[in-house]
Amino acid sequence: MAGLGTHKTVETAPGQMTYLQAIQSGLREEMERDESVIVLGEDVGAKGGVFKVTEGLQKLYGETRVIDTPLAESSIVGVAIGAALNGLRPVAEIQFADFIHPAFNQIVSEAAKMRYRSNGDFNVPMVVRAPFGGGVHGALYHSQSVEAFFAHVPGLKVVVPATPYDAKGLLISAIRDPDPVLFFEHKKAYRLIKGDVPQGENYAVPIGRARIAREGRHMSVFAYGLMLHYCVTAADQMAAEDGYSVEVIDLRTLKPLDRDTILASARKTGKVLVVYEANRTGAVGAEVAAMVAEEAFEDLDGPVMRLGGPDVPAMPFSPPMEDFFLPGPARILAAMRQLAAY
Amino acid sequence: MAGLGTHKTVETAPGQMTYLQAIQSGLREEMERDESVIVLGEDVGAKGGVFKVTEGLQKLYGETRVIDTPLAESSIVGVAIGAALNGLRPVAEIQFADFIHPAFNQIVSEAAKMRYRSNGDFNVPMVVRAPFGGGVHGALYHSQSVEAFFAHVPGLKVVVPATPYDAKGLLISAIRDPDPVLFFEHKKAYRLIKGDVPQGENYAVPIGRARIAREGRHMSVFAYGLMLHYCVTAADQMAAEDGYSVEVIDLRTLKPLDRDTILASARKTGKVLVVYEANRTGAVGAEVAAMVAEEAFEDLDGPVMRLGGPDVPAMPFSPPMEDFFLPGPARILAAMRQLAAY
Amino acid sequence: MAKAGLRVAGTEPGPRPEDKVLVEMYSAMLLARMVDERCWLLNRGGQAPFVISCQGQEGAQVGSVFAMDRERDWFVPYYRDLAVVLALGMTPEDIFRSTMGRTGDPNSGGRQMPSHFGSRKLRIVSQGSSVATQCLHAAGTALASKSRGEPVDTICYVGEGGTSQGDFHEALNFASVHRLPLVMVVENNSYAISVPQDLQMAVRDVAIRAEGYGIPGVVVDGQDVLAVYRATKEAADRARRGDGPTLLEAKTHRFTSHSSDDDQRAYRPEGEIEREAHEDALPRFRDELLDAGVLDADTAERIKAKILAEINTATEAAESAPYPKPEEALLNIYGDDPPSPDDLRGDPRGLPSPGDS
Amino acid sequence: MAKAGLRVAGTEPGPRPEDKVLVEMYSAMLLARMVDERCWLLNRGGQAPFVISCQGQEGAQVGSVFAMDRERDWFVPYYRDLAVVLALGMTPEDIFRSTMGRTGDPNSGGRQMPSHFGSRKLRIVSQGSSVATQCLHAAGTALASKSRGEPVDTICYVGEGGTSQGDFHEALNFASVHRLPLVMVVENNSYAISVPQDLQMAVRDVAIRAEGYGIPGVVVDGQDVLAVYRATKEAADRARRGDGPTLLEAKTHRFTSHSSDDDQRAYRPEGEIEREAHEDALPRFRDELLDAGVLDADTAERIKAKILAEINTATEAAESAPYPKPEEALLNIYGDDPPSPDDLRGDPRGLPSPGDS
Ligand SMILES: Cc1ncc(C[n+]2csc(CCOP(=O)(O)OP(=O)(O)O)c2C)c(N)n1
Ligand SMILES: Cc1ncc(C[n+]2csc(CCOP(=O)(O)OP(=O)(O)O)c2C)c(N)n1
Ligand SMILES: [Mg+2]
Ligand SMILES: [Mg+2]
Repeated sequence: MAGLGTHKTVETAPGQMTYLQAIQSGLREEMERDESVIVLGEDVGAKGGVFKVTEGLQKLYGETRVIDTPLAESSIVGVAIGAALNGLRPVAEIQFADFIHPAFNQIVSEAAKMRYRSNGDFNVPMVVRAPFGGGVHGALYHSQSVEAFFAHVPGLKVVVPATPYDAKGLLISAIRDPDPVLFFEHKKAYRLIKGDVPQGENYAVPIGRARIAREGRHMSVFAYGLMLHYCVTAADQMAAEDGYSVEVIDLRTLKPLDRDTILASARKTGKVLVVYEANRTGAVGAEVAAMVAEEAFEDLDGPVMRLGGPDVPAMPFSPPMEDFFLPGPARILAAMRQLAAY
Repeated sequence: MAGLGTHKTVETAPGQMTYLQAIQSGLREEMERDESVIVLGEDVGAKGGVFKVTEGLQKLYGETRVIDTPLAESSIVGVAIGAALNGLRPVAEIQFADFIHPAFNQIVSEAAKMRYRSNGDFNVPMVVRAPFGGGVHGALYHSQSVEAFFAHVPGLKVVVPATPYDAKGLLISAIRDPDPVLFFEHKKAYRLIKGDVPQGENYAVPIGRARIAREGRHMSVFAYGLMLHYCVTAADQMAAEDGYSVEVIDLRTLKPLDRDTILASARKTGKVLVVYEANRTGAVGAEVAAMVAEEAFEDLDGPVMRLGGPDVPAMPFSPPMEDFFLPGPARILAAMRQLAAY
Repeated sequence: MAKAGLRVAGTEPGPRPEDKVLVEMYSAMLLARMVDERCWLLNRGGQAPFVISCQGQEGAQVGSVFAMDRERDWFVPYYRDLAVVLALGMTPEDIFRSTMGRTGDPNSGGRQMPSHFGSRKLRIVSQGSSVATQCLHAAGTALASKSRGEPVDTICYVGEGGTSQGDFHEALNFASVHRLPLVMVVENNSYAISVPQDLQMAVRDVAIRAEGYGIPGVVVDGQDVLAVYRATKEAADRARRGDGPTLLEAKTHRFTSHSSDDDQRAYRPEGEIEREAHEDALPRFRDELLDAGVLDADTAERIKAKILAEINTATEAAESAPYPKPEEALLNIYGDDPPSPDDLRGDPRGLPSPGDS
Repeated sequence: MAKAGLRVAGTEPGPRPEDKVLVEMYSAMLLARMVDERCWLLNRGGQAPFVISCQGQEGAQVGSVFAMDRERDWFVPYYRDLAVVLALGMTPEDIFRSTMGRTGDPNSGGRQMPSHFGSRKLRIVSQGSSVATQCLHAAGTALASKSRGEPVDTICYVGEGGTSQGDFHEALNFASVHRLPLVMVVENNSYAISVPQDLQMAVRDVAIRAEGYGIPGVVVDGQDVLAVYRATKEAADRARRGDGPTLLEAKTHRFTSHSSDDDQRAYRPEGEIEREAHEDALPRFRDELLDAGVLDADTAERIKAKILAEINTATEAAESAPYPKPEEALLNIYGDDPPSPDDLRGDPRGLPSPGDS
């Protein structure tokens, strides 16, 4: 998979980091700051992870804190849960989000319900990191967007950063969070997306707050991950070519959703488009649309539109079919224009 | 759990069956008709299942066709997939829907994607049956509604019958279906719900079609499973007390949703309420609401309302908390009145 | 370092608790039996919708838990382990409150079904219902103890049916690769609800799987309390020394149906229940102590009377305890700024709460 | 009936294929090696974004597949098993079309990454990427064959890393309880991407786990083609007789990095790669056949030349094959009335399709 797992050195301007570097620095700083933070997963040690996110950590913190696990996701998460119950703050890596499913029972039945079922006696301060998303020729099992499965589960938090700044700040918040957080990193963003990150500064971005990525007046577009960038591109073009002002909201946290920010923007513009890469039906975008249709109905002056990945099992390998699956700026622009014309 | 797993003999009028009896008769008839149909799961043989759904089948069809499996859901589904690839039509039982998660990877990564990934060369004619839903003092792990996880997955079909007639007819369709079907049976309905089922007649109810359970003019209410019955009760009361005409639609199939029936009813009444027992956020009800808000927007004259289970990890054991969780007729009626008053 | 492979334990001599402790162990077993019997009464009386029993397995449970450091070690029991949690300090009243879903249930505040044990104070990891998931949590608590260099073990309990789950395998594999201080106890009562052992596995002794993980496997007569004590002590000491996990299989019996929802007469072979009833660890241990002069008939009687009185008081206290309030269902979902009821209700505009279904 | 427990196989004499077949086996190994090498060329040339290799493991693959009934049995390979599928009848052109995501890829029509094999015609069960899930499918195909009383085996392949998954355990347990006609082959190349065997399991021979399921476990030198053939034949015959599954571990080597996305020099110990290179089943088998007079140098040369010519033609044909059309992404989701593109598009109102990202 071109760029998938291969380590290219990337140029970044001073003060800038790639999305990948930002995650690395957040992880390193938290391990430095708090020795109860450990990292475990497949190939995270000697190899530094297939995407090199954990590169160098084992040298720095040893094999007790950076553990190459056996090839078994249920054990990665299940052991992390037990370790979290006994004083550690595990950051578990699932090599690809597509392979989180063997751990589904441990995440959904155990981690998510531990605090509730023990009436607050136990909690699970654990982060599960996983690269998700397509556009890297990863085919059916290295391209999936699985966030909707977890955003339905009370007791979990689900975070998807789009920018390097948020990637670092949200990871730091996730590690300090007293409850299980699923942290999905867009694998195409790792080296593609660069941005300002205050050097040598340890900062936290709060979980549960969306961000206005681009102010606008006539339409609200909600997105996250790689799609957020495509939406901004399309919005700029819409402004330039149609003189139409689109507000783009980076959801950042999918569980819990930032209801106030979402509804405020929807009420302000009256037109809503939700863009995502996951299979269209039953995704998080459906919840955003339903929330708007229920609570901002009075202010809507157009149908609540969704542009998602098609309802096919997953993103195919062959380039034409992969492109067919993945929404891109032109297609997003077309959707914006269609809604604007309403 | 009162009634959970305990076998009460139930009175039914001639021509009537309980929901449970209807499932039993559909299963038996298909096993009789097609010897490639097998049943496998925990306690399905000698004991006849904890709810007695498979009672007597092992005596009739032997241990080769009715298999008591080891206690491992991933193997129940994974073995069923392999058997389906090699000419059998397995009906796998998951003892409680809450325990389907260890098999999540086999269902979502394997069964759902087999036809697609092999470009149509292989398919998986398998049914996974599981009792779901609350109200039987089953507490956190014997009350869950998990349908949303699977309704998001292309390649799967998800069926939830509400009536004995549909339970039998839809199970027969599911067993004959060339693709994997998740068949969720409401455990509180097993002995509570009775209805007409043509004696000794083998009939199929098509997957993918909703049913108008109660005609109405002023509001559309979408539901499935046990909630369907509560909605009809509330709708009757609404008619009697408020002279207000509510249409109640039994969705019956959650994947694929019956878009035509849903949109037709929404356009007709202009007011939509979706009622379900699953955790409110990110459930199938969100998809129904989003679909309506996107495709029937012009005809709406009120917000698209949802009444779901609260976003707490699962249904508690203690009766007051269990009642708090489960929507009931009075609460549904209140929601209808609130929407009607809009 | 420990030798991998299967051994049958119990016959050889070994450490034996002092007399005082032996009597404590007997009392713990009797207490568990009598509390369990009371739960069935509550069930028949309609005050408890569900009961799942420890009866028949008290010997394996008490013998193993007394071999651990009850002040420091971590305990990961499953729903059968009433005798384990009582031996660790849960009270009959705790159990009855939980059985009737009343306030003050220390396990779950009335949220979980009975016998889903948990207590941070007692280092008993909270259990859900999903069989065998706890095996991985136990590897995790052991990993944390080891990473801090503490001389603390974790002991985990699972049924022989639970050994079929992938999580059981993954737990033993992870624990053995990292030589974790873990004692994995399989309470083999030869049934998983109705499924007999020969449909659960193709081996007679599941402990033989230890060899596949390069760790010691031990089979012990679970009805022989002291044999279980010795075998567990040996495994616990080995773990504390840093020599890694042990798979310990205790052969035991399930005297009751799987639960109050099951009727085992439907699937148990003719005469088996009666045969097994003769292998009850409770009278067997009592007679051992009487023969050894560690216990005399009067003391035995006094112990029983004292327990009965305690159980009666506890039952009344629990019966008169209130149910949790409906809205308590909204608490303890997240730790930080708990979401307001309004966020959590099925409907955000504050419909009347249910209670009518 | 078969004895459970571990055995080291290969040294003892046993059935040996006739000369003609031996040459076929050698050709199959050479074909796999040369097709694999060509895939790497395509990768470097930018025509193939991803390659994952069989190099080093051809002996274990060809030795085992030739011991099966290639006309009747079921085959459940994983992504390393290029030599298995070529031996079963896939062609170099099939492989190259799949490697470049072109139409006519028989495995997935260009949907899956290369080396995700599948063919109903050849009874090769379609593979996804999720490691070890196939072990359960193999138990399922074996169950179906047995339930119809057919004399048909299933052979399943998995890496030693895959043995850590719960599904591996559940598959062996299910297959042993039901005495299914299954041969479970572990290709142990001692690495799972970068993770060495000692971090994957605490045992030297994973085949030792067989005893924990009451089935035979066999360790064989995977670089010794005929030893693999004999060990597999014995297991296959046993399965066909109704005596149940066998766990067969073939010790082998991974000559390349895990895949084209990996660089094993980062984690392999000094000199290990070079040492392993001397244990190549391909020249070893060729020399055996030369010594035995089964093969002569000229024939060997002719075979090689013939394969090279075939590979060149196949490469050209595949390179000139078109990509699938974008809309083909919408086909083969369900069998009955395939949903219309309109239902399936990201947006139901038929926006322009993407292709711009
Ligand atoms: C994952 C999962 N599957 C199924 C069940 C239903 N169930 C509860 S207990 C049980 C049998 C357990 O048998 P065993 O492990 O031998 O323990 P025992 O009850 O005999 O002590 C089953 C099947 C469950 N709780 N969890
Ligand atoms: C469930 C799952 N987890 C992780 C991965 C990523 N992955 C692909 S191959 C591999 C290593 C497999 O090692 P092994 O089983 O020994 O087979 P080998 O590649 O050595 O032949 C990993 C971790 C995956 N494909 N599936
Ligand atoms: Mg048991
Ligand atoms: Mg390997």
